[in-house]
Amino acid sequence: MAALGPQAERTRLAAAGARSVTRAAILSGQPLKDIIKGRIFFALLLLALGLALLGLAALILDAAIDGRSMLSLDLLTNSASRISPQTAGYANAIYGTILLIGGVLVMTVPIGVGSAIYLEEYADRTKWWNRVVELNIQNLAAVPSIVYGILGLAFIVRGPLDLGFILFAGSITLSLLVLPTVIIAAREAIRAVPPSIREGSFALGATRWQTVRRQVLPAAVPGIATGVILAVSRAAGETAPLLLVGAATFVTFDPTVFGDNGYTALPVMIFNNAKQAQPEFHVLAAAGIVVMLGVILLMNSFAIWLRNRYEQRW
Amino acid sequence: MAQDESRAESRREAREAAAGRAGIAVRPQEFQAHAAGLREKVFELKGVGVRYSGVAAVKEISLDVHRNDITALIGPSGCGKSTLLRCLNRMNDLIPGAEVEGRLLYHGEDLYGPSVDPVQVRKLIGMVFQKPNPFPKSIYDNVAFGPRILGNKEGLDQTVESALRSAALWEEVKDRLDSNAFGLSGGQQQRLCIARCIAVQPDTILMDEPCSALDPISTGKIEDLMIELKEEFSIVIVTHNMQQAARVSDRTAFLMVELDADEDNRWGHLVEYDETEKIFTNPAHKRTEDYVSGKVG
Amino acid sequence: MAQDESRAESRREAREAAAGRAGIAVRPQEFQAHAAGLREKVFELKGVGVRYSGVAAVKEISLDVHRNDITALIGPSGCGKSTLLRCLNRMNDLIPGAEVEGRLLYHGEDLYGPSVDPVQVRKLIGMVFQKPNPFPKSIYDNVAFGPRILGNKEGLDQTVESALRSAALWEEVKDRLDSNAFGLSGGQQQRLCIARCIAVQPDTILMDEPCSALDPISTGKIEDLMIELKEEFSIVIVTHNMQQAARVSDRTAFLMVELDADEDNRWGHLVEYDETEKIFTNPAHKRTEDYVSGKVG
Amino acid sequence: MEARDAIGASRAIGRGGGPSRSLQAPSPRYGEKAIEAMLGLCALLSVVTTTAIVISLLEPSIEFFGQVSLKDFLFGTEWAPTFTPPEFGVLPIVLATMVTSFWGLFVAIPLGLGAAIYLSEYASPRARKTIKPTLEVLAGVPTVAIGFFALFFMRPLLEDLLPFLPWSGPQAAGVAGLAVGLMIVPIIASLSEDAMSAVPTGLREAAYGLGATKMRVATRVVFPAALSGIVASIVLATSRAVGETMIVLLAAGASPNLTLGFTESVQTMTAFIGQTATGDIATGTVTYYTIFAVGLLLFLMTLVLNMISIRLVRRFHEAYD
Amino acid sequence: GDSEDGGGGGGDLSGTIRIDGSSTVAPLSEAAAELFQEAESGVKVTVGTSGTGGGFEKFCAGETDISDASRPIEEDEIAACKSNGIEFEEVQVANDALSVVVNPENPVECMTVEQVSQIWDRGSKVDSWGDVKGLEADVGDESMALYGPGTDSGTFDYFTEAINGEEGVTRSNYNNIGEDDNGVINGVAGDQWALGYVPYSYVEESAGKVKPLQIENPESGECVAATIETVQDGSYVPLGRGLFVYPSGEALQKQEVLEFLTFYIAENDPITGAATFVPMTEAQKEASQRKVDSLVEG
Ligand SMILES: Nc1ncnc2c1ncn2[C@@H]1O[C@H](COP(=O)(O)OP(=O)(O)OP(=O)(O)O)[C@@H](O)[C@H]1O
Ligand SMILES: Nc1ncnc2c1ncn2[C@@H]1O[C@H](COP(=O)(O)OP(=O)(O)OP(=O)(O)O)[C@@H](O)[C@H]1O
Ligand SMILES: [Mg+2]
Ligand SMILES: [Mg+2]
Repeated sequence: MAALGPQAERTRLAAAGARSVTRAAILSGQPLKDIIKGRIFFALLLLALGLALLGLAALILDAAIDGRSMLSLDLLTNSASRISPQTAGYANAIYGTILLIGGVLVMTVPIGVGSAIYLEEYADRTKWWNRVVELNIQNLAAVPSIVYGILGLAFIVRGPLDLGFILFAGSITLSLLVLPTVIIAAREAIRAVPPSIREGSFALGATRWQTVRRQVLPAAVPGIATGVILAVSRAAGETAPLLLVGAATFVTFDPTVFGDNGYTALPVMIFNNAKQAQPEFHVLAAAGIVVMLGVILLMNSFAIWLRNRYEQRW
Repeated sequence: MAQDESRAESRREAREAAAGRAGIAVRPQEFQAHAAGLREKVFELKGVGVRYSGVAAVKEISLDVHRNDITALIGPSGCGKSTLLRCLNRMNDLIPGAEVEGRLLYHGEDLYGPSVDPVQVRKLIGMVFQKPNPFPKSIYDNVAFGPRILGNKEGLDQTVESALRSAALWEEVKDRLDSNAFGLSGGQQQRLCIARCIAVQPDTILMDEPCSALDPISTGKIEDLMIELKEEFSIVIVTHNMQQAARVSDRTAFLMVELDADEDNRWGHLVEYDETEKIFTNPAHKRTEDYVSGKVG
Repeated sequence: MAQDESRAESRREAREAAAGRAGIAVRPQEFQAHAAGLREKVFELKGVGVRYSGVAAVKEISLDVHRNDITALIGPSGCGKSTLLRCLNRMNDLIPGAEVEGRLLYHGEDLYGPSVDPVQVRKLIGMVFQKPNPFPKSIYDNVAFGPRILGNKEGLDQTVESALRSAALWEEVKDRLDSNAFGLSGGQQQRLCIARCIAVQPDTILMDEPCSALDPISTGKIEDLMIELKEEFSIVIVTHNMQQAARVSDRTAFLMVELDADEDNRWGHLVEYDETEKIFTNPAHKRTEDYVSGKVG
Repeated sequence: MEARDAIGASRAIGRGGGPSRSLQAPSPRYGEKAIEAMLGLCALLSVVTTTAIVISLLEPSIEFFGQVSLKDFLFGTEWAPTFTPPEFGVLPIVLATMVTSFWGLFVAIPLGLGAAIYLSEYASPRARKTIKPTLEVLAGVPTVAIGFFALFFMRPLLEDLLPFLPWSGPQAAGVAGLAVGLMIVPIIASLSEDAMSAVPTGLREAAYGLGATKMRVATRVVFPAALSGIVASIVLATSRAVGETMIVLLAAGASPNLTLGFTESVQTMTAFIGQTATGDIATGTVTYYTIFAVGLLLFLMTLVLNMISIRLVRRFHEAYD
Repeated sequence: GDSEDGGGGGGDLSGTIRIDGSSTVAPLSEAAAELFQEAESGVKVTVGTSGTGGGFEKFCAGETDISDASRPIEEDEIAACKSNGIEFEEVQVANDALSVVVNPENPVECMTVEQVSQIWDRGSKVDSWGDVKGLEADVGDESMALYGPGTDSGTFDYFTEAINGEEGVTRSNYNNIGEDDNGVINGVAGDQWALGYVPYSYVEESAGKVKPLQIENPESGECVAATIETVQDGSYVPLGRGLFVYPSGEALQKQEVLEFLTFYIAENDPITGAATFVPMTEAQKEASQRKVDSLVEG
């Protein structure tokens, strides 16, 4: 050490100085204020999330507790009953909801995906009409469901289509209601397919439709399916527009799609039961909510499973 | 190497067989005379320019691409190499707002003529991209995609096998043709993309920085492959790697960014186009020399 | 140049003032003796390795980075240059599943020691990324971001100006400090990112392929800037451009991908680390020579 | 030369199908055009829907405004279309809609954004993968269920928690609003999370690289950069809140009071429509047409909201790309 | 099992019967439908609740067979039916009563129509018990919260007409409960000094949560509580009323509809019992059956 010249000595000193500064700096940690702020912020975030989840949990629990005395399989197999609400069930309403939703699927999937494909793959965005269509879809997604009910009443049940108060009219109304959501979700799924896949296909001499049909769509299916299920589960829970397009409340047989002898749906029945004077019906309504939540949860879980199972990571 | 040669040989034989009639002589290697004037031209570009939404990206490019050559496009980032390459098989048609000007002949025919069908063009002129972009399907389906959409469903297995052999990938994947292409390494994926391209039997292959995402070993394999493939196809390759251009290409075009006086507009233009050796050892322009010697860029 | 020197001078003075206590001698330029053994070390890496979700990306890297040097990391794509660089300011902490092993000393202090705060580390060790990543804010706010979060709100205008001057950007933007940073060209954006980094007065700057997205003119400007900045900072730069490494760096580390027997695993390791001139003219290893001469990669 | 021609021929035959180097399309591809037309028609259906909505609202509304002046409708402060004599001042129900939406947003914005920031910046990928869909389930809960939950669970709970408020009656604008908030939390959380996740990692890294803490990165970099998406999510949630029927019908009541009170019973626009359209009102009366006039106003309100949001999103967006 | 009374269908009928209209009457029609279907499993009966107005709209368009109504059909609706050639008859199917309810803790037991009207009339200034003139019990001057059902309901129309003299005439500043009449019960149950009005059945089912007030009969001057007897014998005035269904002449040509209505009238006691309404008297039943028969004859 002693052999070191003065220059080297100065270098060593400087290094030691820098080191001590650094040491202090990296060990000192952040100012306490920052740490506290960060902790509080994090706690608030957790609180926000927790409250939101708590709301969901409370909702489910509340319904389950209120309806617990009626929670049994009978709920799924028995018909509505005015005489003995204790043994009443939602069989026909569930069946009606299934038919309604089936109709929604049959209509929204091709039309929604078709629209999404058109907008994403074909439409030239420099053309004003395509922009109008896009804008229009965004607007429709925000239109209140009750307004769709009015539309359904004026245009589908009566007016131009004049279908009458049949289940199919309800299906169409709900389809129109969720179509914008389905289109938006499908567009997102299609957009998530990287352009390189399209380029690869075009470069092999595939036409546009071949590219869409063989590459883009298969890759977008999980995303589309998820979007569709989430949209459809919203349709399944809608009450207000169905009231307007004439879902009857007391039906003791399984409805048909085109039959003009009335139909009902699960949320409509729940609503109706809850309004009754007799407390037995209130229990029935709570039990119905549990059934409804079960259906929604099932559909959502399926969507999530689909997403996690088939999601393509690019 | 001996093995490679015999592989190439067998491939050539396969082609001869496919040619169908024995009377046609398949051109032996030796005839690839380098007398430029006489050589068959695949592309002739005359004052080609491209605009994106009205803004010029490249301007006034004139050059000829010869058959069974590897032609390299080099130049700094943003000089329009990819843009130019994508004109050659009308991939630019897919970009809204892209316009091509000038004349671009393909085997003497105007590639942008009114009766030309871009889909047909892309069948003849294949393309390999910078990032390997296999389809999210099995290896087999990736290669079979092209033949299938062309409606050539007969002898598909054979087509797939010979395409994979040509791309020097067969040995590595023959036991797992049904597994997903995403399970392959980057280099394998890129060779798969080349196989996919070969399977539609194009006339010309365009490659846009095919090795830039790959490790040196994969890169080496693909370079070897290119040299093999040029017996059969004409190849245009974009690369940012000058060593690569020097290693594989026959002719090299050097593009550069031009700025106008107030630096508001910039576009790519062709500085020099010549035999690769000339470009790298004795370029005609100072800017080329600066670039290839690493002084800029 | 005289102007530049005086600018550098004044900056140095500012730092000396900032050093706070007069007792610490700030090393003058002349002392940058190249006697490696004696030079002050900024980083000392001893058998550093990184794993992503258990899979090794780089292994067993040992090297020393010296003060006021530009140290270049070169190597083929995927060899772990970025990974290694991101260890140096604990950016890897942000990637879930990333683990660092080995010893990594910064000014003699264990950078991964239990009481070290990564946030604090990143204040001292700035970083510039491959793609210019200005915030979607005004030019001024971009540069002021760092000082603001550090709570240094006094003399902000001055800090911003001097940072922009240091990044050789002041003249170009002084009239539009309030306009959005996205309106700048790529090269200007990258210099803005450098200015933003300088504004927090780091000790060391890490740069990950800072020019790969830029045109040659912008690249030239940033290279000049780096050489200027090294008077004040230590710089570690990753580049895929060997010419760039040769032009700007003092020392160069060459990393390479290693494959295990069955090609299933690959990781980066350090082949050679030496003075830049040595690496490029007379490397000790064959693989380095192949790489720098363009035989592979 | 001969040799070359021969090769050309060989390739032509080798390729098998059609004339070899022809650049013309082998067929006119009518199928492609037909498909494009069909897809275009699908997209057009949405325009038809809008037109139908406008017509079905406009026709009876014109009838309505033949009997009630636009001025009385828009600026009247008393809403009693079923009373004798009737009053058609729409302000009370518009205000009620705003009040319930306000309370909805009051809970949903902090909860939704908090959850979104947590999910995008703090949660591990695995946590995000389970929590986000769970939240989305909340978006699918039938609103009837939420309505009853508000009426029978939240209302008593809130009275216990906030006994100093002037509670009266089972229905309260504020409670209904909070329940609406519960419904729209997932919309804000999920869409804002999408927007924040879409912020390029580069920006985050830049901020971390400058020594920013996680909170600063979230609040100073990610949040502002995702603002357009966040605003969009909030506006969509607002139109859902404005358009929500069952919750307010059950939990806010049907008293068209012109009030801002938290505990007061109010009637919103949707509640009016939902109730009156299924009530005992004879069709063809002015009262009946009122439903459509209110529907039209509601439609226009959500339309304006949405247009504003699209504007905002576009403005912000231009700055980032 | 009561099919012998209903005309001896013996379960061999088939077809569908569509009923729609008032949600007040719906429970009755539902109970009738359910009991009828037990006997005639081949017949599908559906009951909708589009409201009286909505029900008549469909009915007069020929879309339903029977319309439930909690108020008599209006001129416009009659005209609509006429123009579509729909013949109909008003058939009473039950008695109903409205109850004015207060909290069980409230000492008041009886009110006069004038007092109720004082509280509920248009522009009423009553907002505490002290404002109500002539109450027999001393209730001090506690402030009075008011609850009433949705203004689109038959209950509202009936109450305002009976108490304030004209349909729709009422004060407007009260808690309008809207869709669910249980809201009135819960509101009054939760506030010692609240007052509201609801259909009788909601009081019946409320299990003592609220107390129905007696109403002083304007003629006899006696306080009358709402019971089956008082409603049936007409002493619970003016808040007793009949509930009606409107069958169409065309529908009555169908055997199953005729059988159903006959069943509805004959089995009135169990039906009204299930729906907690007041059953018809024998005389009322006969009158109803006569109307049905006359419509069948045309
Ligand atoms: N789709 C596009 N729309 C608008 N401008 C574009 C588009 N594609 C490229 N450009 C512009 O055209 C110019 C040339 O781009 P191009 O991608 O062809 O460069 P390049 O030489 O391939 O660069 P690199 O080496 O980075 O790939 C650039 O200025 C680029 O910004
Ligand atoms: N976040 C990550 N998770 C998992 N693996 C990663 C991650 N980032 C990098 N890797 C892997 O680590 C290895 C080294 O990657 P790195 O980005 O450091 O290479 P590089 O030398 O910077 O390459 P390039 O020149 O392409 O930037 C690669 O195999 C890469 O796939
Ligand atoms: Mg490119
Ligand atoms: Mg890297």
